[in-house]
Amino acid sequence: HADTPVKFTLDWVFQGPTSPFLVALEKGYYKDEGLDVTMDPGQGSAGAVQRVASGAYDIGFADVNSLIEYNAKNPGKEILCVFMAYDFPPFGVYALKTSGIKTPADLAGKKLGAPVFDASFRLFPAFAKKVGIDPKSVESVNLTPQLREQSLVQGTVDFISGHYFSSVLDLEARGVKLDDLVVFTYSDAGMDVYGNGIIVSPQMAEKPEVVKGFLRATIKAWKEVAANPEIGVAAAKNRDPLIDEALELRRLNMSLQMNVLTPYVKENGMGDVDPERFARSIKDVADAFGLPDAPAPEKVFTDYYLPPKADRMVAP
Amino acid sequence: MPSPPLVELKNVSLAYGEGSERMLALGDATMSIDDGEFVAVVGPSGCGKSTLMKLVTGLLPPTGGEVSVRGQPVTGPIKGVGMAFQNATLMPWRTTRDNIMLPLEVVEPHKRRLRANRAEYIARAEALLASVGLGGFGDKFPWQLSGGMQQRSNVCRALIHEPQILMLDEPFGALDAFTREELWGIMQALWLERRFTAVLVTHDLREAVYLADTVYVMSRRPGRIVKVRTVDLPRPRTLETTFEPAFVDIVHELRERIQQEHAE
Amino acid sequence: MPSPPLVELKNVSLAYGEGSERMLALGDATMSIDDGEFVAVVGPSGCGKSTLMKLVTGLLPPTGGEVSVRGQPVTGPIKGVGMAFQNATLMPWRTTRDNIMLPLEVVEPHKRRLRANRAEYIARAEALLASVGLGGFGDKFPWQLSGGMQQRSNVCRALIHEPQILMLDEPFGALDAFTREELWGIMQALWLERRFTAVLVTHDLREAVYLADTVYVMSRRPGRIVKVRTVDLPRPRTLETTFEPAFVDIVHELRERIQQEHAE
Amino acid sequence: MSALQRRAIRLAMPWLTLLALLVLWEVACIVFHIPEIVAPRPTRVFEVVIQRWDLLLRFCLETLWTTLIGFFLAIGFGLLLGLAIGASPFIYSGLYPLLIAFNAIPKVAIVPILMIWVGIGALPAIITAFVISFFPIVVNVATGLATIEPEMRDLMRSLGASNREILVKVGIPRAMPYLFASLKVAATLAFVGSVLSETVGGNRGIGFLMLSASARNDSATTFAGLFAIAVMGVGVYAACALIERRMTRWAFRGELVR
Amino acid sequence: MSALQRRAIRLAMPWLTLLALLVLWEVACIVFHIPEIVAPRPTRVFEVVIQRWDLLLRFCLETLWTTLIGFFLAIGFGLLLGLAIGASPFIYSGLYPLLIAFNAIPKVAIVPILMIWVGIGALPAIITAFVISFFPIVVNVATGLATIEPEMRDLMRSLGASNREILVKVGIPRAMPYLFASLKVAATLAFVGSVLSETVGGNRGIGFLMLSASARNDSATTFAGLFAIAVMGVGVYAACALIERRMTRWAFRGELVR
Ligand SMILES: Nc1ncnc2c1ncn2[C@@H]1O[C@H](COP(=O)(O)OP(=O)(O)OP(=O)(O)O)[C@@H](O)[C@H]1O
Ligand SMILES: Nc1ncnc2c1ncn2[C@@H]1O[C@H](COP(=O)(O)OP(=O)(O)OP(=O)(O)O)[C@@H](O)[C@H]1O
Ligand SMILES: [Mg+2]
Ligand SMILES: [Mg+2]
Repeated sequence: HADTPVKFTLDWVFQGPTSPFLVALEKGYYKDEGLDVTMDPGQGSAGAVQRVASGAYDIGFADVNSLIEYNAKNPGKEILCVFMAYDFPPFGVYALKTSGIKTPADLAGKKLGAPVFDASFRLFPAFAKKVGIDPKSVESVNLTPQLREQSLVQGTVDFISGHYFSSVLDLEARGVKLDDLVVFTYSDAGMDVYGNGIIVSPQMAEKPEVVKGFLRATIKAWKEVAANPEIGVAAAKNRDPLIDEALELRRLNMSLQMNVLTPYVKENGMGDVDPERFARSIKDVADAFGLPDAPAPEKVFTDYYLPPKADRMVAP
Repeated sequence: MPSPPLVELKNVSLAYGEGSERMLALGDATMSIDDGEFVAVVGPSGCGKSTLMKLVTGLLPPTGGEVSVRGQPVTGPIKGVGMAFQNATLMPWRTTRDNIMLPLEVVEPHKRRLRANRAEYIARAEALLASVGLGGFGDKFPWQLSGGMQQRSNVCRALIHEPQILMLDEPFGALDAFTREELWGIMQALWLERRFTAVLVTHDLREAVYLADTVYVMSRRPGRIVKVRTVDLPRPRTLETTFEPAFVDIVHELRERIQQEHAE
Repeated sequence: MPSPPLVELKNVSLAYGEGSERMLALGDATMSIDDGEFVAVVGPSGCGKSTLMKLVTGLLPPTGGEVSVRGQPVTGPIKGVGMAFQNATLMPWRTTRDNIMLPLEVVEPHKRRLRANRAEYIARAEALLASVGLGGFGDKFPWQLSGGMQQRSNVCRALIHEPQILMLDEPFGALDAFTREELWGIMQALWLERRFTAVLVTHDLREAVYLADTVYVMSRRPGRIVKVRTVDLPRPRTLETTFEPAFVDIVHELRERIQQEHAE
Repeated sequence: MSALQRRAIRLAMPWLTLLALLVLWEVACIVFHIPEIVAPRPTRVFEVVIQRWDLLLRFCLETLWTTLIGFFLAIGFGLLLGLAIGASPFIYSGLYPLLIAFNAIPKVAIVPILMIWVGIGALPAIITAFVISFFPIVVNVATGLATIEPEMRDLMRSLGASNREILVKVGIPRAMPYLFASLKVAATLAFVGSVLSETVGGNRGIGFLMLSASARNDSATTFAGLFAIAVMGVGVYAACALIERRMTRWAFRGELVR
Repeated sequence: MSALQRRAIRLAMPWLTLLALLVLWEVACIVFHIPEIVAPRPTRVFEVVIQRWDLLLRFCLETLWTTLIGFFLAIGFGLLLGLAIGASPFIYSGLYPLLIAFNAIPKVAIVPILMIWVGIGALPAIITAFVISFFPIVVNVATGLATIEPEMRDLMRSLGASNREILVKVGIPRAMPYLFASLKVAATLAFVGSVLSETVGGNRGIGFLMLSASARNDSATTFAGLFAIAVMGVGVYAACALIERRMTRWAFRGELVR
């Protein structure tokens, strides 16, 4: 019989951190599960959520905080996250050492530049509260991703927000060493929100076999990539022949270390959430986004589709 | 019993523009044209002759009075007309041949027959062009023709579909005397053969008398019909006819009436 | 010693188009026009009269032979010309008055003086319009004028800047006999007063003889000058002159020469 | 049908079609259960418009004036360059291909670079509006000039007019109908340009408002922004059409559209 | 200057200006120490073009055919709608404002919604190219029709021609110079549209290539993509210009540009 077609959207272009999906596709793991997966790059997490919500895509890879916001605003039409990929978020803000910013408190009254749909930017108010500054004292400017790092270098803005593995590497490409940077990651500030996860459309949620198969195949690939990141980069290279392998390898390693293979994951396996922490993070997010009421955790995440813990131990 | 007139104008007036721009071009025209009659209209420049032509063919609705064709009041452009406008208005994107073949593409029954009988129609167009001295110019574009040549093409275009009513607005004004007189002959021959109804606007009184059964003289603007002169010279008329006293008399009579108009 | 000719054409020929499209419009024209001379050119339709006008004024470069003005070979449009083209080419975005005032905006010294003396120039334009019977039509747009009225405006535009060389290409073709004869008188009076050089293309031999000092007769296309006839009738000529035997003789002589051309 | 009735219908038509469209949209949303995030129902959008009236207006005005400045610059320079291209074969052959090349490039790719050069704010929005709306004007003016009847040119040349005079007295009036046709396109493109620039960077204008609304999954506000842009576009168009009727009446004297 | 020399200069001009521009750019990059990430030197871009020749070509072809399909659809429907608008005052007043409104809306805001409806791939690119290049054609064709000389219309009416016949025999040929003017604009916009759609979603075409290159900070490749689009734009323009010369020779008979 024919394979079940599945349309899958990423949150961004094909890069090292998302290469496990490509590995699974390339090595036929999805096919082995009876799935015919097509994979497209995306335009940010909000877009990925919209694509899945509208039914244009069955499964997506998106920032769970975006999902929380969507679900809060669309009660009764919730989209579920079925797999948490980034146990720790890659969120952070970055400034040049030369700007004189030393501690998070110095950010007050400064100018922040970031794309408005950037998750770090959206969560900045929560971060600001955590570090004890008034988010309103910070002037923010919308900058398309191509502009963000360049604007920091040129001094158009005082600091920027973004994914760690994007901004640090982009700044490096513009001649700014990690040593010249002041980095405040949100997790360092005690903001333990979650990062990206796999989300499924309501229609897809009704086909547990498909979702479960998709997760099994993905985890298998993730395990291989964690053990051997080069195969991830190779898969990305196959898909987009122009990428710089060395750079993507670094990006992938960064994301593996910081976001994926956290102590919690090493202990409990990849994909699940700590219920208590998750509930707390939903509150934080609802606060930062100014949502009237936070959705219940079970309206955002479910472990229903997850394979047994033993199968989810991805750390090498 | 005489047949009812083909075209009838009753106290027709026409004003261009509206409000303060309003200007009476045609004052009060009453005329009736019989089927198969050849009518000429003469009058000073700007008196409303071209306007009259447009009224007769239904291109313009009168502001006063009534125009009727075959007893029916005219509400839109009437059928079976071939009109040579005062300005040639040839289409610059068509060759001369294609320009004069335009009516064949629009007017029934030619429209229907054109595709199948293309060669025959092209031959007809070429013959017509040759008869007015434009043989070999079919492939030229109108803007490659001289003024007089454009005017002759314009006449060809009005003739090619053998209309029942032929309207000619100063058709030979840009031609030399000999070409012009030759075309009179051709026009008369055509008329004698087909007996269409024709209205000719001209400033050449000899032309009017040579070709027409009836000559209408119009007053200065706003135009009225001030004289109707029947020309009962026998047909076919020839260039010799134009030197006969009867002919010359009519020309003089008309000339005097216009002069009177002009002197006012 | 007679003054050297103002305009001189030596074996001038002109062909339009290139390659297989090439067509000789003007065969071999040789003529010389004196300063202050009134010249008329007659000939069959399509023989190259309008082409000749464009050659004389330098609008077209000849393909053969040489055109010189005041002894200088012509390389581009010459100065001090007023030209009434065969088609009126009035600008549809200007009122009639603004149309005939166009040369004042372009030609020195009027251009320089126009802004300061606007009222005076407008009066001049109005007077000119009135003299051709278009008084009160200055505010109309050209497309609101009849054919003959457009033609008269066209002549006004050629006159208003008092050019030294006046080129008239069938200027009165669309006018009735009386208006036309009136304009002959006006034209002659102007000429007598200002003694400009004029070239008139016409199909009306009486017009040619009435106005011109010299009449050139052209052959069929490709045009050549086949006859040059000096008209030595005394000035000012009047309408009575046109009935005098001397006048009629010249007209007949020209007529015969053209007929011969036509018969070929 | 009397002339008056015709006129009334003509005036009512745009509103009727608009209404029909909105009703259709509303019904489609309800019947097909279209999620609000994909396309909010018009009534929802109007709700937002009424609620956030002041906010929308403020952002709109920011966009409007940058757009208008860019648009006017485009008219000025477009006319000049169009005349130059129409008048000189060398400028034509030297510049036209480059202009085409530049215009085929999506401005999205250029605007970030522009912002690196000139910074963020109103200036890049003005420049983008200018750059994007400039080209249709050039093309149409140049075509208007190139299609001048040779008879008109001969007339001017016979008067000894210089090329510049021919351009001014014949070229420009003759190119007017072409110019106004292009202005309709240019006006809409100018809005596209300034809004584009606002979404790429900065924190002003309706583009920024729409982008941040869409980042918040607030699609009703995004659509309210779209509506606002559309309304402004129609406003500028109406102004152009009005001037067109006054300035090129001669060209429309025989309008099929009466 | 002989006619031959003139012609040679005319042919060389675009290349000369292009060369001048590139040299200027190169020099500016070196003199002002512009980092490659902001604007790579042209020589760098050409290096990339030569290195990645096959890849660029593949992506270009994908873009080219989607663009062309969209462009041809735009010509077809644009002509039809332009004729309808030019021919009927009711369609004119009913549709024109809506068209303007729609066109003032930045397509960036529409394309994601479009993709939700029709999915990702060539189809949204074709539709975007179509939608964006459609409007200039409509406007220009409608203007061409509206400025028909009344004399021509009278001539047709005197022959008893129907409105449709007037449209076909006079309207369409008369609107051709306007149509071709708009095609130059529409062709460039079609590229903007398809590339835009490719950057919004999908993994095909030069737009995707540029997006992923810019996400990698590989600005030389991004610019190589821009160059490629520009070249394709000029190619399509040249084709249009060629057909224009054949089909509207009558309108250009007195060209200022000789
Ligand atoms: N622009 C042009 N291109 C090609 N051929 C032309 C052009 N203008 C005129 N001709 C040709 O040149 C010849 C002479 O034309 P011209 O206009 O000089 O005649 P004309 O003597 O003024 O005739 P008419 O009395 O009919 O005005 C004609 O055969 C015409 O076809
Ligand atoms: N479209 C128009 N708009 C306004 N007025 C017009 C229009 N057409 C003609 N007129 C006016 O109507 C009057 C009569 O014009 P018409 O063209 O009928 O004259 P005509 O007798 O044909 O003159 P001619 O012998 O000069 O051709 C003129 O005074 C003219 O100004
Ligand atoms: Mg008339
Ligand atoms: Mg002539």
